Amino acid sequence: MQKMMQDRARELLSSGKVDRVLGWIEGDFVYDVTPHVFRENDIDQLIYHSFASQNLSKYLVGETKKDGVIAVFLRPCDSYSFVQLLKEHRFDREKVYAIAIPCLGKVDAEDLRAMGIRGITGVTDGKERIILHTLYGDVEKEKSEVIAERCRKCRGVHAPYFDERLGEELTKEPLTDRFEMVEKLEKMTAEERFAFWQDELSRCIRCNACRNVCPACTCEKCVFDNAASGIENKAPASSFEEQNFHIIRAFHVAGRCTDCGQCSRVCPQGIPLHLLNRKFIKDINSCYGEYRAGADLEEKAPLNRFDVDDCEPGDVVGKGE
Amino acid sequence: MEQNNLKETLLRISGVNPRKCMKCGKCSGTCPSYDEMEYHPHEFVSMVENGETEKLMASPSLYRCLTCFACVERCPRGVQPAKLIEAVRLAVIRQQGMNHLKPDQLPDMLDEDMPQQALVSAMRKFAK
Amino acid sequence: MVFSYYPGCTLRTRAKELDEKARKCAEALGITLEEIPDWQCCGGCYPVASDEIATRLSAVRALMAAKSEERPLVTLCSACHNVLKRTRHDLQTDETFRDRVNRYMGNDPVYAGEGEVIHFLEMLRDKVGFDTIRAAVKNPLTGRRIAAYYGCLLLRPSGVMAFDDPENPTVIEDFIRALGAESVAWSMRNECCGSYMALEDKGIVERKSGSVLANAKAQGADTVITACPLCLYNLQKFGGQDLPVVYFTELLYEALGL
Amino acid sequence: MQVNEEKFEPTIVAFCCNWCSYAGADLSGTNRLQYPANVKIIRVPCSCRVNPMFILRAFQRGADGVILCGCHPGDCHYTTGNYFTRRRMTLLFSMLEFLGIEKERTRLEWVSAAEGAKFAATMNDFVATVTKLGKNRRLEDLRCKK
Amino acid sequence: MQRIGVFVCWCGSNIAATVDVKAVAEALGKEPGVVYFEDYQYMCSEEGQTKLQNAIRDYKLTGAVVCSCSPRMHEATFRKAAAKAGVNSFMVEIANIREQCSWIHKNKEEATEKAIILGRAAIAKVHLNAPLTAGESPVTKRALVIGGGIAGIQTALDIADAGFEVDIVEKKPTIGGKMSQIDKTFPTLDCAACILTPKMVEVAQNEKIRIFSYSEVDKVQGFVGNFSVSIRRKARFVDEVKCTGCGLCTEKCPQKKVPNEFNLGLDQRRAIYIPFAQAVPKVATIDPDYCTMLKTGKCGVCSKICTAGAIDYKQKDSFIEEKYGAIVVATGFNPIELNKYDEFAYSQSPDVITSLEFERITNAAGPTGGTLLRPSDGEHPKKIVFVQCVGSREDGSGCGKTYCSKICCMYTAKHAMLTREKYPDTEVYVFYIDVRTPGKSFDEFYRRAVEEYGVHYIKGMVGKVIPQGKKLMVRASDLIDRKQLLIDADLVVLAAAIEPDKSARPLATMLTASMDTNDFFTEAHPKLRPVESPTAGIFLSGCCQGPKDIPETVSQASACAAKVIGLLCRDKLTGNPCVAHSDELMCNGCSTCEKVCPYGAITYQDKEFRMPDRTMRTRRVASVNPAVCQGCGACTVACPSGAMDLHGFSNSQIMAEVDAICK
Repeated sequence: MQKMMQDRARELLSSGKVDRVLGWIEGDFVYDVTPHVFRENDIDQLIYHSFASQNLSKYLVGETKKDGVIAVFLRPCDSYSFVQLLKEHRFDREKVYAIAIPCLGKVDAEDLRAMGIRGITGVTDGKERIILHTLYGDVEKEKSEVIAERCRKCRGVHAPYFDERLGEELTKEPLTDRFEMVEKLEKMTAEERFAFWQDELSRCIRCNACRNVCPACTCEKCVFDNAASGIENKAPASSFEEQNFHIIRAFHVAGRCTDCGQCSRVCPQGIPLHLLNRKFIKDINSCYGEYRAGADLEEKAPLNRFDVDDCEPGDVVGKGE
Repeated sequence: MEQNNLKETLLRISGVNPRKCMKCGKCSGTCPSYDEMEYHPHEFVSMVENGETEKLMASPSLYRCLTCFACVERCPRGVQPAKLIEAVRLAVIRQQGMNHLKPDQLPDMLDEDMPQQALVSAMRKFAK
Repeated sequence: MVFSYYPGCTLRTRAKELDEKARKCAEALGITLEEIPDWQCCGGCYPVASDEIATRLSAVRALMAAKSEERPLVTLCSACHNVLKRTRHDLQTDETFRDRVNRYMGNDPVYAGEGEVIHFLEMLRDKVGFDTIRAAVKNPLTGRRIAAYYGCLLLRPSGVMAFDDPENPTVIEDFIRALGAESVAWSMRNECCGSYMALEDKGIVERKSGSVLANAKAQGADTVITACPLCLYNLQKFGGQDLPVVYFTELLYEALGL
Repeated sequence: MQVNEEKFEPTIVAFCCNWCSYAGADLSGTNRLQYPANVKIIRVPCSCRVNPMFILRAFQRGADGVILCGCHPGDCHYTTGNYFTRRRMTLLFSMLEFLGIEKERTRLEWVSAAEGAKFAATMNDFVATVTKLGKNRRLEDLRCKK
Repeated sequence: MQRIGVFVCWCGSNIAATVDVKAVAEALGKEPGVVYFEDYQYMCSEEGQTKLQNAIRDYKLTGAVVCSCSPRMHEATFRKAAAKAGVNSFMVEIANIREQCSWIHKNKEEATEKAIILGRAAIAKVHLNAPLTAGESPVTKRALVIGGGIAGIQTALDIADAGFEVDIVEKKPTIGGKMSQIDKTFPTLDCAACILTPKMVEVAQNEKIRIFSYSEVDKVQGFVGNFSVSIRRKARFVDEVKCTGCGLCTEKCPQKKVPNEFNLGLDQRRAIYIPFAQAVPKVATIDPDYCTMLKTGKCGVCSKICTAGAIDYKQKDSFIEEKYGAIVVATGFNPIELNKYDEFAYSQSPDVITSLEFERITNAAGPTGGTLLRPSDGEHPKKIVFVQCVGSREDGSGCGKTYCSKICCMYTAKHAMLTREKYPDTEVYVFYIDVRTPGKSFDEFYRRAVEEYGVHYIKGMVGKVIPQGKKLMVRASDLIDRKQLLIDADLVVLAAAIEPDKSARPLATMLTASMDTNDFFTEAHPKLRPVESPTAGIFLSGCCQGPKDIPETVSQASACAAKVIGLLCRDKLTGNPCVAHSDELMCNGCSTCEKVCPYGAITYQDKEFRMPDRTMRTRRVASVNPAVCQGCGACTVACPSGAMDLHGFSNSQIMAEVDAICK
């Protein structure tokens, strides 16, 4: 796959069809992958394996401000963000060449470490299995055992939108119910829920990693950085302050969040921020019908439309208990 | 039973709100039993509302309603007079010894062609 | 097609023609009517007071029996039909009634009026189709002028019965035309015949049935058909007209050439 | 805990739309219909002007309950504003509950300009409900101290 | 830092009895930025306003807080006074300490404390207030009237008389509306055609008025003073200019079996037709549903005999784009369908008719030439029963209307009276629930029907109509005599409820004008602004707003015209300055705000921006048209970046109020 992508990228660059290629590059370690803009000279370094976790869509917001056309590789789940951004006019479609690629399932080094797999030097991706080469020898695993939580609950069956496809389209069924944890929380008492979130959110150090990685958080200037907004708040004044930030952030991306799970992936404190987004998704689905952000360019987002006989807040709030 | 309580019970078990009535008289205009009755469907509604239930309970009109539901169907305000008449009738026959039809009266009323349905319905309407 | 069937007590005794002919016609139309086991009398007349629970239980049992077969429950007698449909409706919409019934009967799981109740006529209209019947007619009743008598129980209350337009129904008229006869337009077809008054005040019944049949006669009917044994009895006995009144199934039986 | 408090007076913030609910509040005044002084009204042009940020801010600053009143669905002065409000608040209130903030502390009510009595009754009920819940203790210690 | 003055009003004893006004003034005087405070008996009085103005001058105030009655009462008063003294109106805020404080609380201590908090919130807001000035927009001096009935005609004539251009859009081939179908008008009994047709001619001849008949409004854009409307002119297959209205084609067309809608289907017309003799414009129209030529390509009779060469089978719908300053809705009413009222046997007997059908039967230009004859057999009815309130005043759960249709009592009295006058041997019964005749000479009219003409008015309702032989047996109650009646009538006339025309609902959506649950347009204020829609620039004329008789419709139509003229007279419109605005530097251009704006006030444009690194960049940003924006604020919450804010109710202002209350 990686080879196929390199070849195609080279072709596109040399033909002049695109000027740059957005892909992934390895750092010092195999699992230390970052997004990178390639040109003809460094295209050999383009990699694609299970550690290439980042959703590249968001980088288009910045990249398309430059001249020339950029090619981008999109897994199915990433392409939902791509469509959502396109729908919000966040980048110039003319300047992007979208290449759909199949997903290998994303693996986080943190998770592997927790399983006792250390010293990783390389990785070989199979369809169902994965071989991790380590300083202590190879470890072979079922993919489903090691992939990230967000991938275990993947709904990305096929890309909704692209210019061309590389590799075969995979057909994947969602593996488990993604609302399991939300439901579990809903069943708790208010006290327990509060304790849960106080415990989680009080760890927030306001590093803004969640905001930076989120493909829906692309505001020119975040409302929390804006003195005129009346809620400017750059550092955590208190843990409730954090709740405020995270609730507002979740509210701002409600109906726009593609449930890519990047927010939780990058959180250095391991706060399960995606649960906030999933709570909104769950409520939206149950109140206003199934909706998937980024599945369609035209459909109005649930918060931008209404039905005259929508439910009242009282009909929904309190259902969990 | 005290008047007010009785009225409340009648309204509760019938589910009728007599205040919805605008006194158009369509129920009585359509009632097939009108000429057989002393008090007519619209009067049941206003008399219950006015607390004149005793007069109604003593009236043979109670046993002249055919439960044909024409008044219910055609009422422009959704008042359902037939349900109120039934409620008043129940208030009477539920009292000790107040059955309107008694089993020993029956043999004289029957003929051999009469369907069970008539007998069963009448007993259900007029006796407890 | 197989349906559950609730005959009702009158059809077992005084209204045998209604029942027997219906079964035979159904058979001829490729329908099996499976009588539900151990049914009891529906009570004949629906108790409308909200606190009447016990009097509605036999209907609940019939509904539950049909539900366990997972087939629509077909009725033939207008009265049974009225009672069953209304019981079902109240189970579905009246929470207090539903709770009390289920507690009384010790139901687990709770029965909330699931399952379909249809009248034989609705079965002909919606499940068989009048076109099929028209095709099955061997002995068209050409030239006959038939008046459809609905009475009260099939139509009212319309919100619950959802049988047809309560003031301008067409199902029996369509049925008559499917048999090749002419349907008479008359508007006393949904007025009361006098009902259970037959027991204690025959005078009322004479006046009511009399005006019904007078209207049918004046509008040129040669036969009146009905689905209700009590209507049939009242009209025949007290209608005071030289006008035959028969069950609709008898007419169907004749037209199908059985 | 709450038993010890002699008389707990909750702080209630009420957002009222200018066209219906604020006028309804005025009407309950004109008719001298009483409701507790705990309720302080903030006038907004339409219920759809109320940003979730305002509600969070109120809780953050010490409010014990927040109520939002708008025109009845279908009667919005701006035709559709309250429909958006309804969706937003449905999601927000559900989220607050998800975070452990009792659902009784938030409320959305439709009060028309003619419903002075409903306004007063709603406020009486809301204040009673929040009083019963007690101080918004959950957030007290975490509140941003100014 | 603002220099704020605080003014606490006693409102006589209305406030002062429950709130310690002196304590409030003193407490607020200690708030930061407050440089002056005062309390006074009646702030709204001449004297009170002068106090405000003097303080502004003497203490160089930049803003003021008046603690008084509801801003809905006197906000405008104080703002105007402040402006006269040189402080921008929008620097004045009101703390409502009467309706929302002194009037609802009994405990003086509590009320005083609350008044102080409300005052603080207002002060906090004023600190963040900025002077606002309203934007201006030009006015297109032309009006559009939608609907060509008597309401539309009267409005159009009055506007044109004031010297403005008016276009009438009428979906039928002719203007005239329901009034053209009516025979006589109550209470004077002059013939409808005699008073209507001259007005129709006047419309046709007025140089300021254009009639687009057989046309519909297709699209509406823009805002008060600046609407642009697309009008669909349906193909009538006849050249309007060439057609002389001679009517030869309507006599020779071989397709004769078309139900004549003008006579409510009581007779038939041809496939090419002119609805009635006095039609305006008097131009033939081909009915494409029935024309043999259009359906099969074979016939062409009308084309052959038309000497003017006006027939054009190839005609297509065309569109006209026009600009208007004001739009008048005059879409009128229809009687409801009676198919759900078959206890009255409407669909079972041709002799059960609606009142409008009765009008046609008694109209000299109608299907019977004005002789009262039964539809079934053409005989004179000797006994007529009128039934009132059919479908009106119902509880709303069924198919009926909850409202009173208002006109039925009077027209039924008219029908009854005219019948008795022309045919004294005919017995007339009117069944009523109430007789409602408020109106000049109306009750006298109804009493005349009873006293002079001997119409039998019976309090009660008809329960069932039974066609039997040639008779209609009417079973009804007589509540006064406690009797059930059975009347052997020859004709039954049903006073069907009236409802707004079906075209009104989609039109309201196009106009963003609000409607009630019955599909009547809502007024900007039910008493004080009854002929305006809440949407600026949209005006209401006639039954589209509620049931009305002709005199009332004409008065409303003229009132509506006056409002339109008042608007068109102005060269510029001043808007509401409390509108949304977008901070272009923060705007993402994501289009979310546009999707929730009910007025289409937000558009997007690509703009060049100078970046911190001195490069130029083009970005898509939102811009709000202040003349269109009504200031609801829906967009401000939809905007994730907070770029969209609302003047006068900004995020920071509202949060300052929240802070002041929760402190």
